Amino acid sequence: MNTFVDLYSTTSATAQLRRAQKITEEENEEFSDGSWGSQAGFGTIVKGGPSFMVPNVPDPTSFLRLHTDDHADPSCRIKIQHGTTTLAFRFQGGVIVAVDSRATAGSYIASGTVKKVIEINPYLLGTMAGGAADCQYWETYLGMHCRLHELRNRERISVSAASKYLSNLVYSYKGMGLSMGTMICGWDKTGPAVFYVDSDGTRMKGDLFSVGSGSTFAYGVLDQGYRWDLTDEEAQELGRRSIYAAGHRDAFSGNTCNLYHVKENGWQFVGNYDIAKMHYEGNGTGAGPYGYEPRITGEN
Amino acid sequence: MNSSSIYRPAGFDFSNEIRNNFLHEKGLPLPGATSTGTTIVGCLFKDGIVLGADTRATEGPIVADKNCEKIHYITESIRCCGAGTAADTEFTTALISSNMEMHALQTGRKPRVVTAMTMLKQMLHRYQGHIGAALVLGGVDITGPQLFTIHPHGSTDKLPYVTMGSGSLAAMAMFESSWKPNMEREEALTLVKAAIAAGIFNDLGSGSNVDACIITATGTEMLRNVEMPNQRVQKERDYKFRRGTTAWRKEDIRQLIVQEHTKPVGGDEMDTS
Amino acid sequence: MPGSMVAMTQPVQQSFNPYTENGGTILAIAGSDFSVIAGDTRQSEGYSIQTRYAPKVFRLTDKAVLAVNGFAADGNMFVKKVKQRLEWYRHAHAKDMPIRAIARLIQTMLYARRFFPYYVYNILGGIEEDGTGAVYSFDPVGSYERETCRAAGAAQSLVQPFLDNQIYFKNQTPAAGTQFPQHLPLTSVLPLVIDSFTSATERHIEVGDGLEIYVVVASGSTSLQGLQNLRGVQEVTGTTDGERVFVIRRELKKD
Amino acid sequence: MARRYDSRTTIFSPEGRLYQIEYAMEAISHAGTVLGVLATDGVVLAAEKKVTGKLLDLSSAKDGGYGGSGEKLYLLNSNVIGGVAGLTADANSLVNFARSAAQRHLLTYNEDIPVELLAQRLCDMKQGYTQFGGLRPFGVSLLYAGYDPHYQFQLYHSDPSGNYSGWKATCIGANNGTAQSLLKQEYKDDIGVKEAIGLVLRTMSKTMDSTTLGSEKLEFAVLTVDPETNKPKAKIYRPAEIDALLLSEGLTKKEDDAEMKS
Amino acid sequence: MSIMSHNGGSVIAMVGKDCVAIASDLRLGNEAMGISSNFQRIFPVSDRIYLGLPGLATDVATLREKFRFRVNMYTIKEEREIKPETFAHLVSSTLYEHRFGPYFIEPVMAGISKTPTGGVKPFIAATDLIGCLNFAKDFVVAGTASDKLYGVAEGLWEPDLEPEDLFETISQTLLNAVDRDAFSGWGALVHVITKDKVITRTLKGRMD
Amino acid sequence: MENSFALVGKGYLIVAADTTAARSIVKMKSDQDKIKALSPHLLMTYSGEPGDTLQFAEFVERNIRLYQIRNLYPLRPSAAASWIRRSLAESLRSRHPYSVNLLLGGYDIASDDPHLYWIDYLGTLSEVPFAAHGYGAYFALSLLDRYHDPNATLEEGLATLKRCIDEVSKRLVVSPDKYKVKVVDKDGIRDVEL
Repeated sequence: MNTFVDLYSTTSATAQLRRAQKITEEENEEFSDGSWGSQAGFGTIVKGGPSFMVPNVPDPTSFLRLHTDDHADPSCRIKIQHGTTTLAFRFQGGVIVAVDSRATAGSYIASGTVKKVIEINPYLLGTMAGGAADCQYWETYLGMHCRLHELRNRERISVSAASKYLSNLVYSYKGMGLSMGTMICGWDKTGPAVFYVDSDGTRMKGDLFSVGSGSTFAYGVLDQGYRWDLTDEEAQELGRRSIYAAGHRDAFSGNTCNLYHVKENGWQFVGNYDIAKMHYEGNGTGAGPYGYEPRITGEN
Repeated sequence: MNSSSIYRPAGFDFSNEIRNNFLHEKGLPLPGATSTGTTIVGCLFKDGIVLGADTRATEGPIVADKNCEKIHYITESIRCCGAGTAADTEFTTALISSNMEMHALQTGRKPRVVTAMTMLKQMLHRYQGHIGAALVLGGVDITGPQLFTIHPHGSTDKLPYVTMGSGSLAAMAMFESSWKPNMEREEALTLVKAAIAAGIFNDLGSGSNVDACIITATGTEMLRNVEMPNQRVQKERDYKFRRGTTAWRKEDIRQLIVQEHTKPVGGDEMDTS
Repeated sequence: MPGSMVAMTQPVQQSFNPYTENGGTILAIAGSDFSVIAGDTRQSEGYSIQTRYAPKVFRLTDKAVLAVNGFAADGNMFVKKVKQRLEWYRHAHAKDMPIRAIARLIQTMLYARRFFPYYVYNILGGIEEDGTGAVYSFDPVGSYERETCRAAGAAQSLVQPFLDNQIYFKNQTPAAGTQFPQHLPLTSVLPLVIDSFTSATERHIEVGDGLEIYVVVASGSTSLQGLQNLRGVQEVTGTTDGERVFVIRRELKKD
Repeated sequence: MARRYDSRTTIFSPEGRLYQIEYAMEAISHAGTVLGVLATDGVVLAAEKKVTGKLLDLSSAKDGGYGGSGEKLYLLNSNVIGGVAGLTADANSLVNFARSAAQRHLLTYNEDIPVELLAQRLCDMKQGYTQFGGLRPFGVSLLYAGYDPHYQFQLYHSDPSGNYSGWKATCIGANNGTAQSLLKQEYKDDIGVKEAIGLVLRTMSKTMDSTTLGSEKLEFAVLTVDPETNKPKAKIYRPAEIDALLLSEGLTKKEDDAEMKS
Repeated sequence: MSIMSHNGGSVIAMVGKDCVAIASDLRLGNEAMGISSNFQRIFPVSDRIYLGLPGLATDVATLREKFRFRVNMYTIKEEREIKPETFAHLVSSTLYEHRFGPYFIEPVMAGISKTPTGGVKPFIAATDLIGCLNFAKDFVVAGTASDKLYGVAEGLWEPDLEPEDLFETISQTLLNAVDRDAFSGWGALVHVITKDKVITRTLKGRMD
Repeated sequence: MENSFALVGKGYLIVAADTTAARSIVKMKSDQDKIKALSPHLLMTYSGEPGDTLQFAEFVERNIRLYQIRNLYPLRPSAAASWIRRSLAESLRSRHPYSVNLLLGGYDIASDDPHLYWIDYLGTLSEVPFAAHGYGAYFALSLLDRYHDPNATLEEGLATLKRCIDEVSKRLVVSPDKYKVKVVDKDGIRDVEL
């Protein structure tokens, strides 16, 4: 009876997963040829996509939620790291991408050195908010496909197409518990572009986005300073300062800011800035500290 | 202002309970208290009673106190080991100790162990297990050596050898294999020490040192830290910092020795910082 | 109607719980040309000790050591599978998989179980192809990062801030005109590792019994000196040329 | 005739007087003098002790407590010093009440009680004892020397009826008439603490029954504001400090007294 | 999210040679959002006793006022300063009164008392939220970063530290522990209490 | 979605609150004044559970007024804040706790400076240079960290406030459109149009 219902139900989670896996095509993890470590470089790609093992329970999604969701139940065992501030905006000089570097599990700061900008290829950047593994894995996977696109079509993939590909990938797992909120940033024939993609399936083109628990704080500073005709320095400063603002006020964001600038000839890593240092000393150009108290007391 | 006076009536104050339930309904889980995972034991021997306890207090998986005292004073010849919620064992035994003293003064006699046992079980029963104290009560009175266990709901047992707490099974294994009637004092002490050690090493909720207490008709001997099998080894290096390592922004030094000695009272004394 | 049929035929499963927590703690520290990977050997469940000696740190190759912590059954299975994949790689390529490749392999293996995760926290330590010490840390579903030092497991929150202070010199101002070293020598790292574990044993009930410290040293490293004379050291290198792996065993408190 | 209206405080006499209160005030006028002077930067209080005797054990007052001998001058709160004249036992009760009232204010408002409010609290209570049946009025007058941010330094006086009033300089207890007229002559509006101390001591020396002025007869206190913390600083002098002060003011006791003591 | 971490905050106290130190962070949060970076949670009880109150901020204020009231009443009635040991029991019994509706505070106290011989005796203690006293000889901790503090303090603490060395040790312990805790931080304050003075320093900590 | 902001400047204090009275999905009123003048130099914004807000604000207003009548001078801002905090903390222990968030700002005549207190429904009190309640706080606090200056003139202070209001209008899903703004300084309280 069970299987009968599953077979014809359009909403059961297993059925959904089955459909998702049809897109990427099923493959036995253990004994695929790719597992031997050599498939002339093709690995799992030849077969279309990765596969996932699913627990043999009626509702794998709630199973997963039961064991991994630390918002509902702080005592659950598998703590998936949350909390972040990421932002990206377009301006006349390209795209600025700025992120913090904190990962928290409950109240514990699991890491202060997370790379939340994923360098998909020399022309594309993806940011990381939500499940760290989801972003890392799928954006790496996206990078692979961007390269395949280049090889097949003899031209770079557009930001729009790359983001659409990612969106389709994660949308096929909708409701399964993936958690991802990312900005795909790059420069293509149309100029600088920023796309917001998340695990709900949303995909939006825009000028300015911020994602993560600290995004509201970042918006507060970002909106006030944003103009299309910012100079490169002003834009970088704005990105840095917005991440600082979020790192300061939001408990789940902080540690350092990683700043990238996407220009016509690809992205460029601008620098890594300690938020504590920015609080007391600012950006180091003598423009004054970012922190409220050091700023008003003139203390260094 | 009643609630603020230092001379308020005795007993529990439930004023926060409504508030805490309100907060709980808002979805905030309420925190736990320090508990003593604990191994506590008591055993009868020829001349009296030996009580034993480990000295670890835990808050979840963290050791909150490495050398706490779990053998509480009731009267000179009655002592009580406590397991469970640490504050409850502490305050329950203190209250009964005080009542026993009053009882002794009123009757003019040395109080009996059963009296303490009855007081404890009545009190714990009244609170229906909400006072989380699991106790081993032992002592010597006019009727001879007496040994009881009292459970959090108020039930009691009278046995020649008893164990309680998370390490009770480990400790009981020692008693079951080695206890015999009419042991000598040293024999009994060794057995109690072995039972506590079994709890310390095999139960994660128990640890550190062994406390023991020997009560006979002639007197009570409290053997605090009679065995210390878990002293920390010497660290590999020292961790003293160079002075000036920590950066600070402001300093304020309050001299306590001043020429004119004024003692501000009342006032906003706690405000200075 | 199909809904009600499901309800009838399908008993509501309250919770299928194939996981448990087995305590213990692991840590790894990378030096300039060595890497130290350590774990205690206690395996517990609730308040009982299942065994006083259950290794959590495993030699994968001569340049890679993997420490696993969390649910012991998952951990053991996972290590077995990683070793299998490395073996296959050796057969196909006639060489050991480089550590950065092992790291990516572990990611994909963990992520393949995204919807039925291994409840394991992995730390991979070893020597990179360029001869530098490396530490990779993973979450249960495969996000990973290369770091200099990392603690995981039951006492991670006790040990990690201590290492932040002693390895990264966090919150310390150097004396005027001096600088803190980028990498500590092995002789400084080992005492820190031992003290981390004795401290964690003092305050965390699930840590104790024994300590296993694996040291992976790049070929020709000066760190080798002094290592051989250490108490309780044993060499477990598999090949004769290249990196060397040592294990140091110490006792921890057993209460 | 008057007798019929004496026994109950709540009953007026045909002349419209409350005899018990008047008797209470009479009792106070025999008590040791308490004198207070308000200066621009502080308030000074001094009091005459009546009870002296070689056998009285004052050892606890020497270095315990808040200074002084704990007989006439009390710290009511960190910003108020009280001086009492009248029945010591009644005074103790009032002092306790004042201290509790001040602490209650601190608890509720997280600030030191304003001086006038403290005087009011006490007067509310004192008045109650003049109206309700079966009660006897407190046989105590008080001087309150205090500081609060509303009116800075203040000096109040309250009597058994529950009246209170603010003063620049005043005196209660024995010889208060003499003292008040002396103060009236010598008080200047811009007087500083230094001068006020001199004025208080001089006035005391003239009004006190005994010819000598020394720590065994005198209690002394000054309330100022600490320039550093900007918080009120109440200082009740210890016996040795009083003697030192008298010496520096040139008002010390005669040589032969000192010799006798040594 | 536990109610104990609603506002965040941590306190630690350590014993040195003839001195004690007590330190806390300065963050007041509303869950993840920081509200104030100057929230005092350590209060002087007398010249030589300091009390730290980590936990729910409303109870910090309520208990602070309550303890100030009770200590002042004690001082007035007894005409002497309260001893650290006595104060610890005052704290303990006040909290236990609320056994079945506790204040969400885990107090930490530090002080020194004079011995009859004229020497000084360092004293530290902590209680859980229902008043179970813990008289440690080395250090006590409480708050959202308590497990981190336990780990670092266990590693760094050494016996018989002079006041200036104790300052370094307690500061390093606190700063590194709160840097790994999302709900503590935003600056820190240290009091070192010695025989003749109290040194209070505001640390330059991370502000994120 | 109620929002309130306040900031301290040189010798003045600005308080702003939205003017929407909402019930379920309906906007009942759009010119509700949610700032109470408690004394000649004391302002309080209140937001939270409808009903509780007004009841509590009036309770506070009457009690502060009573104190002033009894003692001739009004409570200082710090004392008023402590009293209000205590009232909230005690109400939390009753069967029907007030669920009200407050910003209390006043000009202290005795010490000649403005003070601002952030108070939440639990009875948490903190003195701050600027504050906000409601979802708007998530945007405004970082903005104020960046732009607030305690030595700014009133005009500059109002400009900073305007930035907050604009930002919240821009980003918050359901954002109020109108705000009541009041200023208190040594001369007392007055309304200001932005």
